[in-house]
Amino acid sequence: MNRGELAELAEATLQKQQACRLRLLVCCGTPCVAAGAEAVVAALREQLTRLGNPADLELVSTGCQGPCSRGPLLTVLQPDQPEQVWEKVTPELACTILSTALQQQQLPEQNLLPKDWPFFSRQIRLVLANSGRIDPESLEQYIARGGYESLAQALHEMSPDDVCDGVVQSGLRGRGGGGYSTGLKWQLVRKSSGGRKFVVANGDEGDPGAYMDRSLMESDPHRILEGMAIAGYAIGADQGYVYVRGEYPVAAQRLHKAIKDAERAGLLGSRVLDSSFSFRIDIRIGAGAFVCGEETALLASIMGRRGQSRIRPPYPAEAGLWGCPTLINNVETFGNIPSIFNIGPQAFNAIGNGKSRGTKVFALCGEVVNNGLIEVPMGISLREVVFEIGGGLTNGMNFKAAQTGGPSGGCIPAEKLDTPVDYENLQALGSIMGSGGLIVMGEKSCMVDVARFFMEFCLDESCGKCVPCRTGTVEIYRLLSRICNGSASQRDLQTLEQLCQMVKDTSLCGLGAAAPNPVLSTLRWFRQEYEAHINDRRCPAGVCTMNELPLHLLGEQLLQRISALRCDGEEY
Amino acid sequence: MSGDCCKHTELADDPRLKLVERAMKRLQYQPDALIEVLHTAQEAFGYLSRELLGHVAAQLKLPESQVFGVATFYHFFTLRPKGEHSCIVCTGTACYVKGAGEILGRLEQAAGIKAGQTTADGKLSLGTARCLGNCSLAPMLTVDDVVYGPETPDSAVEKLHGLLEVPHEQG
Amino acid sequence: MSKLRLATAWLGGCSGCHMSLLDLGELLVELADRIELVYGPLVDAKQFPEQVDLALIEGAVANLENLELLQQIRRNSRLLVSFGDCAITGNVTSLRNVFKVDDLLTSVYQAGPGSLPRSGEDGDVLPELLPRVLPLHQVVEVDAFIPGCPPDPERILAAITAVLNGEPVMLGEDQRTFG
Amino acid sequence: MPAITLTINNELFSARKEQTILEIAREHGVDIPTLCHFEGLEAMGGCRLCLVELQGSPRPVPACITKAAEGMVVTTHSDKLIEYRKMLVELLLAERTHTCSICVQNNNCELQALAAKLGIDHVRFDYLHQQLPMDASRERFALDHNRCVLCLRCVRVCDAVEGAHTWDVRGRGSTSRVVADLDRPWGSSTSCTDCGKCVQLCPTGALYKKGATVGEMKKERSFLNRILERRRLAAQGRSL
Repeated sequence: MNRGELAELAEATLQKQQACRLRLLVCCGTPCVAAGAEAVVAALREQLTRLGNPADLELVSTGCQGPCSRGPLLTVLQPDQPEQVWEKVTPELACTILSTALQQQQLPEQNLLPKDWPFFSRQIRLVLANSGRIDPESLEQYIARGGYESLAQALHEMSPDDVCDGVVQSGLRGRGGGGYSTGLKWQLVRKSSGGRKFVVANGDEGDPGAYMDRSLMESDPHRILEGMAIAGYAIGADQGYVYVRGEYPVAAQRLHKAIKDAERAGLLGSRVLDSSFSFRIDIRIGAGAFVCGEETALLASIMGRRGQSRIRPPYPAEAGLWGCPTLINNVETFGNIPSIFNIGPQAFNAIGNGKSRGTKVFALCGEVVNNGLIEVPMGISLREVVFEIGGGLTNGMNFKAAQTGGPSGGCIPAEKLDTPVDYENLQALGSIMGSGGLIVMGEKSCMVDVARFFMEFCLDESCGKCVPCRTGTVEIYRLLSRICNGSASQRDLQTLEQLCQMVKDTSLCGLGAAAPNPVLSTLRWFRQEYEAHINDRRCPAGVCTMNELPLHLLGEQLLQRISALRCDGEEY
Repeated sequence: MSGDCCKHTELADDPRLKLVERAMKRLQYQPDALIEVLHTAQEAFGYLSRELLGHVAAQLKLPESQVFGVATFYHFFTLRPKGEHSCIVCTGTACYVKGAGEILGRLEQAAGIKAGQTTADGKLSLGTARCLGNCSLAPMLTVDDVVYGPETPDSAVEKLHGLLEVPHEQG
Repeated sequence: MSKLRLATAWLGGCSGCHMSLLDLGELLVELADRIELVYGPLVDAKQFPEQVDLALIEGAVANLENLELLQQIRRNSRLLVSFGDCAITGNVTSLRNVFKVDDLLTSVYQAGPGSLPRSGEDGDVLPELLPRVLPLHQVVEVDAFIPGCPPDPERILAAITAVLNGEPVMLGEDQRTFG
Repeated sequence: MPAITLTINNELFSARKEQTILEIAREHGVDIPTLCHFEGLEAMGGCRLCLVELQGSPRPVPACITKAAEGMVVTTHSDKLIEYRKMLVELLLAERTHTCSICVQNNNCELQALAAKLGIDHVRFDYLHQQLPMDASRERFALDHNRCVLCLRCVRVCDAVEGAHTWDVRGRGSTSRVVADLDRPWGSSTSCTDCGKCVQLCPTGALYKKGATVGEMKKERSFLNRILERRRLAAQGRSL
């Protein structure tokens, strides 16, 4: 395929879509499927078959449309009419919608989401522009929405340096959590000397409570491939790897198909879009290790080894896969790239706050009414996210904290709800942007127990190479357990703080260094809860049970816990 | 090398080994392909036995201890046969906030095993997962890879009972 | 000048630290001018006295009796010193921590060559074992530590001398080793 | 080899560019504690005891790996570093069962000596008391996991010097454990050459020679020193 053919295909597909008098988009993201989306699709398919599958009626199984807790979702598109979205759709409702639409009658209002619903209207969708709008397995539909046009533009109109400069100008920063300037990283790898270079997309989304990357890979796989190909052109690489978390088999399948389709269409492989640029992408499946989100551990894992971090420098930009310069970005970062060149770096840069430009995808979950996947401009306030987009807390609960950044992040208290959400402001609050998990907690959550929950995660996910992370996390967990069961002293609290500081300062990689963050941030904003456990032997949230002689039993429980953490029954 | 792999006649005759062999061949016996090969092997056999690991080590010309180290580093790989059915409770943050702990406790009680274990009759493996990425369904679980949520302790136990009562053939 | 009121106690340990104390030999005679031994296995005192200046506690906290005595000692002593490795680390006494108490009692008194204490008496004969053996500082505040299994007499002397001189107990590098 | 100057503890030193901070410090008699490090083996940076403060660096860096650079300002001993090192060794003492009094390596143990040197007279963390096995199936040597500090000197020397790669690590995090081959008893290992290098490099009583009395339990490293020295120099691009 050359550039002209790409444009033709886009035009043709688009015309076909516009000629439809009715387009039915059924969300087939996992939550909607769990809620019964497949029955909805089957019912609609049956009815269409009965009608003789007219060419001007289209049924599309899309990726995630967003408000996941309200599935199954059905979006209806009719020419010259605003789009309409129904929630909690049953097969019957879907069929009624279809038949009334065909008879050009008033569509049913039952379960119809309001037109100006803040969940949709407050979002800016760049990365998620196609999510929920296209069939993730259809290359044509991606192309019809301008897909691969950015790649074509880069290959035919720009030099690799221009591309790097464009990314710098856009102000894009790493969406995996680090927040390093993506453009500068690209320039660094571009300048690195070395025979071969590699592009790696990190899709090992390990944060508990985050599923942006999974959703993106499942809903719009070509976007990631396109972003990677642009990166490959910019840095001078001919090979890329997508590292997909093992828990996401659907994402891997979709990416696999997307790669095959793109190769067949000449959008990947040798001589991409009839240029001299060649780029291949392979998938690597993770095998269940959070630490592989750390870039040096990720590289070790791609090379078939234990996913253990190593000391930097040398940075992967100088010596990564097999010692060659390697660019590693999160899949969401790559997902931003086509948008940057679609709307132009300046326009991208115009969105955002301070040094944080563009948008960020969040998985808004926990005790919030509207659970789901959202994309918001950087700098939006937490209050807007939780109370307007999220619709407030479930069951009229009071807001207690929002947890961002997963096990490396922290909890933001109610008094900081008006803080703009961006890299710098979250860091100033002792949390991090992280990959985008945003868990809302109400008064029923005990913050000491929350810290303990994350520490249990960290001690299980530590790779074991360095002492502070391997053993420090275990001892922090024990101290927290002791506070939770009411057997801790003030001195334990002091030891906890010292230990956290030490683990933060001395751990080998980012995982260990960030492991104490949930403790430090809850200590900072919710110290009174720690004090209540210690001084009054009372859990204000009513979560923890105070124990009489627990200290002596702690060790045993802990070791049982550690061996029980593995889901495969292996014992150590 | 080839002599080593045929020591275990049982394994050598196993038709499932062909799938593993094919994967290794496709990956050109690159030592770097170890994790890919282990994925294929586990898919084919359900778990990674010592013999199987030894065979892979020999074929990829890797030290046995290194193969063992990789296989035990990743939580995805298991060195023991799994139960006929599996129930995985998600313990990600959203599920935790919404009460996954209670659900897990009730399931452990109902099944008579701890998370990470398989019942004595080999019917059920109960496990936990760090986050299955279905946070909007929190608290959620999977039963034989089908996603369910949001769950209550009662509804979860009900699913477990339903699973264990299904006759063999239909399970 | 009033004498330093010294108490020693023997919790879950082998009494080796006390033997090492006796190994001070004739130095003990010299110390006797400045020290009054008010409690311990070497003196005939039934109750732990009040207003003790220095308590050297050997052994780990292994049972309820140890626990109660230690708490009493802490209440009545100005300086409490963990005396020897068992008191500081749990040492040999804590090697049972990998077993459950019930299994332990079964294997010692029933499965092994020993015999079970007669019923009715077991409560008196055998104080209830704690689920885990603990070093002293995990139970009460400890002011100083004299490591060693047993600590050399020189270490003990250094510690006592420091207290007599009103200085903090700080052993040198060669006197700090465990084992 | 280009020469550079750097400041360590307020003193100016000149050094070669490829040297690590640790090498330079030791050459000049500045004592930085280490445990996993062993001259001639590839540095791992796992024990974190050699962390030093580097002007301009937000976090301490490991001296064993960090290469010296012109104008570097290094502090090897500050109150914070000393406290961190103490805590790290305390964590190691608490992690497994290092009961010195009944250890074959008593008085000849690097961990024990480090603890004494750092002024550790008690451990403020909970002892984990993990129940780990011993492996005495090999004729001449034995392995006691309870004494292991996971410094991985054994793994590294077996792979890089002996070329056998008998040892590796199973599991991860606090469940990590050194294994021979496919976690078989060491005695039935088919790759082990019985060379004993791992035993001699082990800093604690985890790997030891059977049959020797406690008094004879000094590690014998002289036969290894030449090999490791050659490797060390080779790594620096020089030859003997």
